[in-house]
Amino acid sequence: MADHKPHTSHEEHLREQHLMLDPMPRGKMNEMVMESMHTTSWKFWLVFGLLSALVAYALFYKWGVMILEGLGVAGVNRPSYWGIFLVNTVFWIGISHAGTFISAILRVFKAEFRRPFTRAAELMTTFGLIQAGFSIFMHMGRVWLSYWLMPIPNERQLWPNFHSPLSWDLLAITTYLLSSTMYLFLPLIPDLAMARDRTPDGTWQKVFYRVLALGFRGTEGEWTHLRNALNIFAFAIIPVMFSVHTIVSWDFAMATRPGWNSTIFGPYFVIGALHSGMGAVVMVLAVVRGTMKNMKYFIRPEHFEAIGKLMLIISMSWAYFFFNDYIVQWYGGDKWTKELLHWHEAGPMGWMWFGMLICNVAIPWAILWNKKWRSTPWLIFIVGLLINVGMWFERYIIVPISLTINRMPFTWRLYQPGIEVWLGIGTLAFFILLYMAASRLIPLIPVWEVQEGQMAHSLRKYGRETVVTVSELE
Amino acid sequence: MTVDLNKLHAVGAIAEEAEGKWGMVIDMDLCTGCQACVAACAMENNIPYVEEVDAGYGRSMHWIRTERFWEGEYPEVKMSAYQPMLCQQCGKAPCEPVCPAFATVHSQAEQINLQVYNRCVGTRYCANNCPYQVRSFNWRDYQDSRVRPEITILANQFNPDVTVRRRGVMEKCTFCIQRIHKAQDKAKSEGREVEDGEFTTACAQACPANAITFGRIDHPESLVAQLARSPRAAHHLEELGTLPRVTYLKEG
Amino acid sequence: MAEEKALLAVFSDIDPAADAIEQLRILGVHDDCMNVISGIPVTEAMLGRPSQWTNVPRLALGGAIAGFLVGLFLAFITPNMYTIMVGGQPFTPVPPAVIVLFEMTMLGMLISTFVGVFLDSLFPNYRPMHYVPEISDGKIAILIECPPPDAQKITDVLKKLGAESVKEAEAQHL
Amino acid sequence: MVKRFFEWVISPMGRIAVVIAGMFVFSLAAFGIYQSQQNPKPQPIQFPHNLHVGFGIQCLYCHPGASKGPSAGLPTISKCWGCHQQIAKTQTSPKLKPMLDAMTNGTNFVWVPVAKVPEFVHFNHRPHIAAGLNCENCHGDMSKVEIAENPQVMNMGWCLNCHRERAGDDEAKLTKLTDCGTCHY
Repeated sequence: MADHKPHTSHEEHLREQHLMLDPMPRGKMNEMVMESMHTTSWKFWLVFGLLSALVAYALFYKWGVMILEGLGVAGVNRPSYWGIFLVNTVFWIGISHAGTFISAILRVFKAEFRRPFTRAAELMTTFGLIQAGFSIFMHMGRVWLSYWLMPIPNERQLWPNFHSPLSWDLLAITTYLLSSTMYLFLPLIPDLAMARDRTPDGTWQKVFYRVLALGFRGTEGEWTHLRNALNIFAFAIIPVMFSVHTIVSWDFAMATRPGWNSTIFGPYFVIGALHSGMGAVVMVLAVVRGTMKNMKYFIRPEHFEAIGKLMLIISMSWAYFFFNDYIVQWYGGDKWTKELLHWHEAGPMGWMWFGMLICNVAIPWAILWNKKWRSTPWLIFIVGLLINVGMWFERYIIVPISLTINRMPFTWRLYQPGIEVWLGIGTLAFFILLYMAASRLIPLIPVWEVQEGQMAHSLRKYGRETVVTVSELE
Repeated sequence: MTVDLNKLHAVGAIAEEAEGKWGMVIDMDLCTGCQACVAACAMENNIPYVEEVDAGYGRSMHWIRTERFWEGEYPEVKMSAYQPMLCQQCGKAPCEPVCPAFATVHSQAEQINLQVYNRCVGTRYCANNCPYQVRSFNWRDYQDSRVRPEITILANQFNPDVTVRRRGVMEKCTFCIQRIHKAQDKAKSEGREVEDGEFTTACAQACPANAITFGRIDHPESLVAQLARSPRAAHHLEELGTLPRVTYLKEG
Repeated sequence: MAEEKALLAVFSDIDPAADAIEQLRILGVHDDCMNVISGIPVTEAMLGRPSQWTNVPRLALGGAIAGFLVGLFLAFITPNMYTIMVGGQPFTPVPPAVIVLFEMTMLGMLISTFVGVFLDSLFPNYRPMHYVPEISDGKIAILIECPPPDAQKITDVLKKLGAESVKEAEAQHL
Repeated sequence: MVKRFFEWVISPMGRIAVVIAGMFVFSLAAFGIYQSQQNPKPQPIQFPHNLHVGFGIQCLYCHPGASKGPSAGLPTISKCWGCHQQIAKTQTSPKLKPMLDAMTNGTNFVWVPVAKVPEFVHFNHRPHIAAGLNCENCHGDMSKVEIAENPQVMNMGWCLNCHRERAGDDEAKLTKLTDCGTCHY
């Protein structure tokens, strides 16, 4: 764009394709990001209002009803003691994995395409974990006593039972929620300072940014501390992320239920989490690009293309782990497990099992192999949506459908969801609502990271070809 | 520092677990499936009356149930024996370690499984992990007369020795621990040990066919221990290694 | 401090700023009396500045150790405060303890890293500070503390080196 | 220093800190007031325990259940009447008028229990008396209180402390006394 050097058409093409090679004066870029936050149409407020009403009704009102009346208003029953609540918990924790994957793993491996959307992904982590927390608290019979699960000193010397996978889960999810929130906030500080500098005095936004920017100026010391901290976070949060979903899978794998007691569940769940998480990231990016001002500059087809490749790889890994889990259980020949596998495929919910395979494997493989298709935002949005539906089916099959079959045939009974459908919709609405609110309050694009990347990238001629080079800033 | 495993009850407890203290023998040859045990248990232990809709949806809350199975297709149906199913009071219970709040624990004094209602937060993990599916969850406030006015008249028949549970709490068979305590208290006040047959559980007491026998399984001369040594004796899902305290006598 | 005078020189790019730092050093301004303020993390090497000291990694290590100790307490001490038998398992089984130790170590480390940034950068800090908002638009500012007699000389040198503006720094509310 | 502190106080974070500190102090004060203002529960008759114990009446005379079973029991009006009908003051004292009225009308009055355990705790007086405990170990010295109050916070930690102390090094006794099933079922 604002470039004065003469360049060949090949270079121009590269610039057009790559955000990192298309630098813009930094003042202008800041302006664009601020503008994207402040440009809000009536449609936004309409959706915002509708979602608020939905959250108030489906999440808080319905949950209140459930707390007062007991879990009887939900569909959970004798063999399926865990219903959609746990499905949603696993689902939302899965969604939250994308944020860490993108911002930590890609940061560690210096994958440059991550730069414009790390924050969008990190926001998903935090907001997804909040929904997972809601889901797991809804699931509890006496939620007002949930603080007993926390290690709090007490006069009875009764502490949580660390034999229980749920206790590990609680520690892991708390760790993950806290660390991902801190990891979201740290790189946000410079951008909040930028927003503070560009907000006129006397507005409430100024106060908001001033408080949150903590007085950040950008001195050498501040940058050094921040960069060191981000490095530590990027490396340390990866094992935390893996541990979280592995431990969630152990909630199932450590149990005596047929079909659950599987050693492959840990990695299988982690890959599944990344699968749905990447799908969700792509959906969010497509929506942000389509609805927010100036976002077409930041989020380009190259990003969808890069995530599409990752999604394809993850989809293949998921299929591998699924097959691994399936064939071992099937070949093992335990009569209850065989009964369960038959129930999955040929039972009344068999359509869900096949739907899962179509959404998670067939459709991604059919579409994502093509570079042009996976660069098309609306198409990859649909793929991401279907992957999320498929992954939700997967969790539904693992939780309530597998619970139908146990070692006491007398108790077998199909699960029919009740109020938890509303509550699930409520968490989804709350997730979108939080995201919408965040998109108007904090810069969705990590401006300083994009600017840093643009500074580090250059074009260089080698022989007859101009290639992209990246310098090591750190 | 050396850790005395016996002091930590780690080694000693496991060896002891294999034996148990209280035990039950159910003779499937004698069981007629009359459900007297189910009714007696409900009366003794304040088990809520779950309405038709909930019961039909798999939420009946009985601590003991009579399972019945049949073989073959409709007119040529062969009924197999009735199988009363209750908490097996496992020595190594899968339900216990999974509770994050220590609400279901192993009583070291009585060698049975306990459900501590007031500690339960309702994660329902124990019920999921119970291979026998004998735990029942209070889905609603079935016994609160403010919620269900029709229960008010039933409130007078509550057993004062057993807690009345409220919504969101898991519960299960306790081997009538209130009766155990009562008998032990009486024996202690008289300065003696509890005698075999001095008391029994509600289900065993109510069984018209005497199919259920309860007593000290660790006293070799007690009736329940003698029956448990029968060649017909079998344990449910023994392959899981749960060390059940309830012995079934097979047909034959 | 009263006799020191603070100057704020604003540059539009890295190169003149780096030159200016070099010149200032020749003029006898010590590295400790200079500070560079920028909107993106410009490294010390680019500007020819000595590398900055940071306590964040040490604090992270300390937090990890503290977290590990908390984990030890939770996994091995608390079960013995009220011994409850579950499932015939020992009171302090090692494999689950590893999970508790791992999570608490990570939590301690990450919280102390986060707090470390606050401690090291003196956050939050809402006092008036030397700053110009243009920095977030790509300018690079050098903050110089010098004795008042030198101020004019330094200003002239910096102007010559391409500084967009050199003025006495005013502490302002951010 | 003072000026800097003042500047910090008027900054946003400082204001938040002041508000939090204020709320903290306020809640502490409210809690303290609440704790110190709890009056003994009103009884149908303001029964003076110190007076009766002073006459040499044993606890078990009015609460005989304590040595026999779970509940110590609260005396019925006829038990009061057994002694009070022989006391002339019963007819004249305005404080005893409710008893006189109840006796002449054939009604009863209901004492308000002060030392109550929650319904999910099965407390049995008998083993505690049999173990050599005296009433005042838990209920306080009644010869010093006028209207009965619960001197203890009767929570599980308090129960357990005593159980652990009394079990001492006896493993079997400790197992029995700290077993969840001893009180909760």
